[in-house]
Amino acid sequence: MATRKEQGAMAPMTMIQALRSAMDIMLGRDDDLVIFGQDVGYFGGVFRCTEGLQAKHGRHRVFDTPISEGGIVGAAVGMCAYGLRPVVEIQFADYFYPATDQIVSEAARLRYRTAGEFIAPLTIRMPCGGGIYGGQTHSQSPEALFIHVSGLRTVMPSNPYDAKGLLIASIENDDPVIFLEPKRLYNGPFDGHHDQPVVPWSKHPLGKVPTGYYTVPLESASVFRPGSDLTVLTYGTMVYVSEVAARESGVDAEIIDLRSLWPLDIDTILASVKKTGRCVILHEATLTGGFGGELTALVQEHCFYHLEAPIERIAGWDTPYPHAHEWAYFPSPARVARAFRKVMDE
Amino acid sequence: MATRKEQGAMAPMTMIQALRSAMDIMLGRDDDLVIFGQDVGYFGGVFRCTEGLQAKHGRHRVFDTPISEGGIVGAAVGMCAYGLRPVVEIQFADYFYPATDQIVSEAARLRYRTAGEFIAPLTIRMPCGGGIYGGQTHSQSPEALFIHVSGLRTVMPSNPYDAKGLLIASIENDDPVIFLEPKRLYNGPFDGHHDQPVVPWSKHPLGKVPTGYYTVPLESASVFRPGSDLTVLTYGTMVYVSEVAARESGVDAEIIDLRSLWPLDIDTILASVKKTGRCVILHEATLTGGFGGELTALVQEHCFYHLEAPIERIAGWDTPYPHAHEWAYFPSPARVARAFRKVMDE
Amino acid sequence: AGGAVAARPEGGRPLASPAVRRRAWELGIDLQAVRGSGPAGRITHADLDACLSRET
Amino acid sequence: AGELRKPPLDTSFHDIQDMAFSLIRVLDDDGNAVGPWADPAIDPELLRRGLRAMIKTRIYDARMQIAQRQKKISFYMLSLGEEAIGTGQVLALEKGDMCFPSYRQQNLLIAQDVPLVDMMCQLFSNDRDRLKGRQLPVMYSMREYGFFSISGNLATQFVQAVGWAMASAIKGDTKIASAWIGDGATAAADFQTALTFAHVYQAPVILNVINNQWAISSFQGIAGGESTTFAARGVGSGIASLRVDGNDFLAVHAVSKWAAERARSNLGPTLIEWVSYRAGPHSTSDDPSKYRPSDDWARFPLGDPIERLKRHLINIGAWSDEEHQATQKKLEAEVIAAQKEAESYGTLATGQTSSVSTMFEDVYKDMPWHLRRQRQQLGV
Amino acid sequence: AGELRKPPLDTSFHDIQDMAFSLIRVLDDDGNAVGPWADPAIDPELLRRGLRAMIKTRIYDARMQIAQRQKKISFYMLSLGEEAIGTGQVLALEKGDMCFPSYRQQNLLIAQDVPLVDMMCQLFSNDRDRLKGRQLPVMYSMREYGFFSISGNLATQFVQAVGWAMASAIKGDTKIASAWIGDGATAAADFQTALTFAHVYQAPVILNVINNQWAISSFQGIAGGESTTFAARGVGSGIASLRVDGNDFLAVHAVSKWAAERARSNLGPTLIEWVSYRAGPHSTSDDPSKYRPSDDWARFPLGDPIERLKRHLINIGAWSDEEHQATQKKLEAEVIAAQKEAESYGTLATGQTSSVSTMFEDVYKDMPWHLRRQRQQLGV
Ligand SMILES: Cc1ncc(C[n+]2csc(CCOP(=O)(O)OP(=O)(O)O)c2C)c(N)n1
Ligand SMILES: Cc1ncc(C[n+]2csc(CCOP(=O)(O)OP(=O)(O)O)c2C)c(N)n1
Ligand SMILES: [Mg+2]
Ligand SMILES: [Mg+2]
Ligand SMILES: [Mg+2]
Repeated sequence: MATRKEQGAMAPMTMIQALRSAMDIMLGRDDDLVIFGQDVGYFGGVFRCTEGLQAKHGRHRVFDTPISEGGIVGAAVGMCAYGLRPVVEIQFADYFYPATDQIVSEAARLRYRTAGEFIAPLTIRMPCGGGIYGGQTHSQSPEALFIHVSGLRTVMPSNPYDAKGLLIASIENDDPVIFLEPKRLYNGPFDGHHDQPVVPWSKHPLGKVPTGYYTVPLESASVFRPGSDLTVLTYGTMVYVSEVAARESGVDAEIIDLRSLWPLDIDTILASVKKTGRCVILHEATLTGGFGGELTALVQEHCFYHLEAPIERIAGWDTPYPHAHEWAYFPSPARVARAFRKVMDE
Repeated sequence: MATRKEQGAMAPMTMIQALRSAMDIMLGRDDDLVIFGQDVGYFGGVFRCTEGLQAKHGRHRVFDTPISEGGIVGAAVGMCAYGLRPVVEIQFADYFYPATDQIVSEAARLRYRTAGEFIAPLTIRMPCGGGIYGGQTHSQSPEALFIHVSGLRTVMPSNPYDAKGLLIASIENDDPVIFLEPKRLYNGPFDGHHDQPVVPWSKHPLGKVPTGYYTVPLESASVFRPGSDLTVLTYGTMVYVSEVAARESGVDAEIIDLRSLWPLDIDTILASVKKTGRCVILHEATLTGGFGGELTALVQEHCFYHLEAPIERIAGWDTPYPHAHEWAYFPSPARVARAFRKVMDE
Repeated sequence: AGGAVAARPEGGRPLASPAVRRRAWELGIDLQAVRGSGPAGRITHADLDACLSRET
Repeated sequence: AGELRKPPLDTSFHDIQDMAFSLIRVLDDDGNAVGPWADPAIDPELLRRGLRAMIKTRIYDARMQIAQRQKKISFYMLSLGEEAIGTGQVLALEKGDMCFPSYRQQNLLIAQDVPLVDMMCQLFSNDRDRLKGRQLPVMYSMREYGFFSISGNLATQFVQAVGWAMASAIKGDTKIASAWIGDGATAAADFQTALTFAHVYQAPVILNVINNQWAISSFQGIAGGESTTFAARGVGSGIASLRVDGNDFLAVHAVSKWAAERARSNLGPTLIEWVSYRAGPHSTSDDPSKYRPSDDWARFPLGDPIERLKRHLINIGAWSDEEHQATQKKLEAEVIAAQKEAESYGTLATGQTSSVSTMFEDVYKDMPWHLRRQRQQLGV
Repeated sequence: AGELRKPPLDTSFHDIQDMAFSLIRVLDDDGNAVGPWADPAIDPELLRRGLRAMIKTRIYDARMQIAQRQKKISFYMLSLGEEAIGTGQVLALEKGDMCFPSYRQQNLLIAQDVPLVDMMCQLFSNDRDRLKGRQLPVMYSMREYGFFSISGNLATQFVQAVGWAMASAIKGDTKIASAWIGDGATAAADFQTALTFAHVYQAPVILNVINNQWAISSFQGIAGGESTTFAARGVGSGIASLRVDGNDFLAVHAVSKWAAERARSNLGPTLIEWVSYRAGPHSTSDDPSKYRPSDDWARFPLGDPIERLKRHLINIGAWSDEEHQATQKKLEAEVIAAQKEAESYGTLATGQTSSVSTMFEDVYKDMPWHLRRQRQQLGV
């Protein structure tokens, strides 16, 4: 994907720094790249992901926008029609709703309805997920709503290395990409033990990131933890929650970090479930109608006769994200460990 | 639910007439009911569902709106806060997207975030589904997007009797209801044989509808066709497609018309699958991330050890609704029959 | 048969995980003829093992 | 006609606020061009070209409406009564500029002499439809003619046009965008969003609002045009805005040229409300007799754009009744010939569409496994 | 101050277009009330009440900000510098009217003497929080005080207010709605949608735009306020619109009264741009030193609303420095006492929240099977 030379030296980065580095590099490589969104220009984003980029690349390449998510995506689609490649930020995933029409009816459909005459190679970045006491409107994980829309790609990294590599791959990809950033992972690999000190990325192997250009291909999952007892299909923050649950439950879980949620890497999934015969699906988004349903359907369709136990879904409860009860809502290591044991006991 | 006297005499009705009758009756019974949407007032709606209601009930009860789906739902939420009970029409389900924020962040969340201090008992009617050569933007079935949103109810009738009873129940219900109307069924029970003459509702037993007040309870499915070979979970137009597929395949399918998509009648579903041991899920909406995934997950979770074959999903392909290839896109009786036989052969 | 084994309800279909079903099919065992020792009379891999050792 | 001033190109929206509440006209009741917006140097050949394009559009519309009744196409939308607007503007634009149309701007294409067969193949959803039968008839997309893909969801194109114009400015290009919307759709969110973005970034774009008095069954008042104007919406957003007789080809061309020059000189966006009348049904699915008097168009004070331009051309000696009739005949023959050819490639009724397997293409650039699998399942 | 006319209640938006580009002020630089908007008959007790409410709001804000730093609450938003606006307006409204606030209108509650303990329990997310810990701090909902639930998603409340007002009109009621939004959020779709609906249905609503110069890090120009005003947006939609010094309590009260009377007499909506300054950070998550000079507020020409009203009251002999100090002390004590009581019911840090099982309630009116099942799974 990239030569050793392009990749450059390794450096410790948080996920924020890794994302910034991806955008910085791509601004340098592609004159048609523009970056915009609320507070992303002068200020550098409320999560600081674009800090310094305007100063370095100029106000025509990196700029602030009015508070209109529909306008941000709509203008980006128009820029795509011109030939630019916009990377836009929705300040919180909870605020993408005003852009739904432009995302679903426009960005996702443009290539199809014009038989390729116009395309929409934009990347829409959105911090998602809870665990920061953000309440109902700073905590949502809306990936399922995008996955149901044909024409979109949905991606969610779980660590700085993937974040940078996947963001570069998303930017280079000619399809519209919804790039969801689990904000609870911005500064460290959070495993759900909210009462324990935060581990920074600098202490984690995946916090070492090439300073130059490289990609992590879309539609490729990673086997985050090999195991033989059961397969865990998950992504984002829940990767670390399932890792600690495996440790604490003693269940030898094979944890698959999907990374690209849709289109996804079906082969890695099926190979693992066929090996283990058991499957747990884990996401922070609300259960009903969530991506877990689709994953369950795919696994039972393709691995039916390998299954020794019902596929178990662990997810956020079917309520809005409750501010004070965040830790009862967030799928905890204990809840996940219980699910592992249940699936093993069947 | 309603006395004999309230129900009144039976009369043949199309689904359009049945829906109109429901609104007419509820305008009479509840002074706080208001009905509005694009072209619904003077003209009576592009599908004529509200024809005559403004003349009868007045311009303050039934009126036209600007072309702003967000405004329609937003104003309706405000009216709910005042104490009214709005029934609004989105001209085509494909056009709900500009109202997403008001539906998801407002209508669906209001009761929860205020602990019941404010509620949003509105009903949002939307014609949905294809089969009318409506192309990409007059054919969509977006139910999965609503089902993932906690706080919403999603309902889809398949015949005039249910349409009227469910609409009255939805209006009376204190939760926000997304009421999807399969427009291909407005005038008759279309079974997918588009090259055959259209059967009108007047020739169908479910086209006989009480002229007065009655309800069909939410969260209750109906066993549309009892059978012993396999269970079909479906709704809307696909009820008739699966019926004809059962006839043509010779498979004795038990067809469950879900009617209330979410929250749903889980008991009827599970009882049937436990009886037949096989399950086919059928919807017109695109497959990936569709409601079929959730249904699959529920069935495999609760009926795992009863299942003799993988659950089979038949759905719209994962493309936008293609105008000219409508009949290759629409799940056909032949495709469904093939799925029935496949599941029986496992 | 042991008293600990729950009987399948009269006329009920055999309960088994898909993996057990596949193995039974591969071994040519008719699940209808197997007593399940699992919860609610569910047939387990051990039941298939028992069945096999009885046959051989 | 002729009373209203022609402001300097670098006018501030502030100085022309009154013009949002008046009506720029060039053609007077006798068909003469008067006032500061009249261009004495205008080439009569341009006007003749405009007239021919309008006549051709009307013929095209009429025949396609019949084709729809004959079930050769599934759906159609006429531009009857509004032919001057797109025609006048597109003749004031340059190659490389990009229009973001709504579904009633077929004249943008016809005035550029797009081969009608190409357009019709889209309507017939046949094998030669460049859009592979994927779009409802009239939802053309023709990049090489500066015609962006039409969307069924109203108003989305308006803010996209602004984005395109921002892109042009970002790249230091001089191409401009032209956005199109109806009176009814101005109530949609993306209309106002477009105004906000156009104002904030001073995007080189012409923001066209066609006030043809009607949405579907609802009068422009329901969109907020009763006691104010649509041009006023532009003013409210700090955008220089004009209100113009849309049935006056000369006014359309002159004002479009002014706005295009402003945009091209980086003097910012212009919003133009074109006052016109939707003389036909909303679409072939509509029956206007249910909500308005049938002789409404006949009583519309701004008249018929074709008649008005014809009269003017005759006045200046650049046209005649005979030429009109001959042109009408010739264009009819041209449209009929095109239709015949297009139909030979198939119609909706004959089912000669693009291959079904194309249905799975272009969802993504490269077809992912799940679509390959679905294509296999369909067996195509 | 004092130059601008006071139009008749039944003014058309057209006749006051100029007022969208000027600034209504009542208090002059010396703290005297001048001009047609000054009400000579105003009860000084009302002004004293307003001053006390503003002081109390400022104290409340300061203490809650500290509580956030102490991690007793998770998040807080001050209204520093903007206290006059909600205070002045709510004192011009009547019982039964409904405000649809944004997150920076705590003064609407405090000016009505809502028990502070009630408000604080929401901030502390404790067991007595009426909203059961479900909402982020400051997202109050208090129906009996005419205070609609605050939403995290910007601008949604603006069109809801119009819907509420339409409902009041439909029912023949005389209650009116009051909608609140910031300069930044005017770029959101629901702002303009609200204007369109308010205009089309002539809804009895006051449409308040607080132009406090900043969204988060972006200046009002990014929202489209650079070369025009936010009041002009109302004019563009055919709504009578005024631009007012929001740090002038007397102007706020007078203009609010005028707009409320208009609405109550069914004379239609009024949009008011209140010019003010967000003196504090956007929220406790924000660091304004990153994007603006730290002495910006000190240089803001419209001054501090508390100082200005204080000076006026002293001028008219209805206040004194001593009374000010005593009031400050008394109110501080009151806030401290309330905080003490509220904290005794728990804070975020102590974890005395509502019972976890309430998490599954109120998603629907009656709990469906799937939520009952999830509650069981959680074991609560
Ligand atoms: C978002 C959305 N809502 C509703 C519709 C249905 N619809 C199609 S055209 C139309 C009327 C548009 O009127 P106007 O904007 O005045 O355009 P005109 O047809 O007069 O050219 C409506 C309501 C739609 N296409 N998209
Ligand atoms: C739809 C949406 N987009 C973005 C945000 C994030 N956000 C919260 S407040 C804010 C700035 C609002 O500024 P303004 O409207 O001027 O109000 P102020 O804070 O000045 O009172 C932003 C961008 C949001 N809450 N909702
Ligand atoms: Mg891309
Ligand atoms: Mg119109
Ligand atoms: Mg602000």
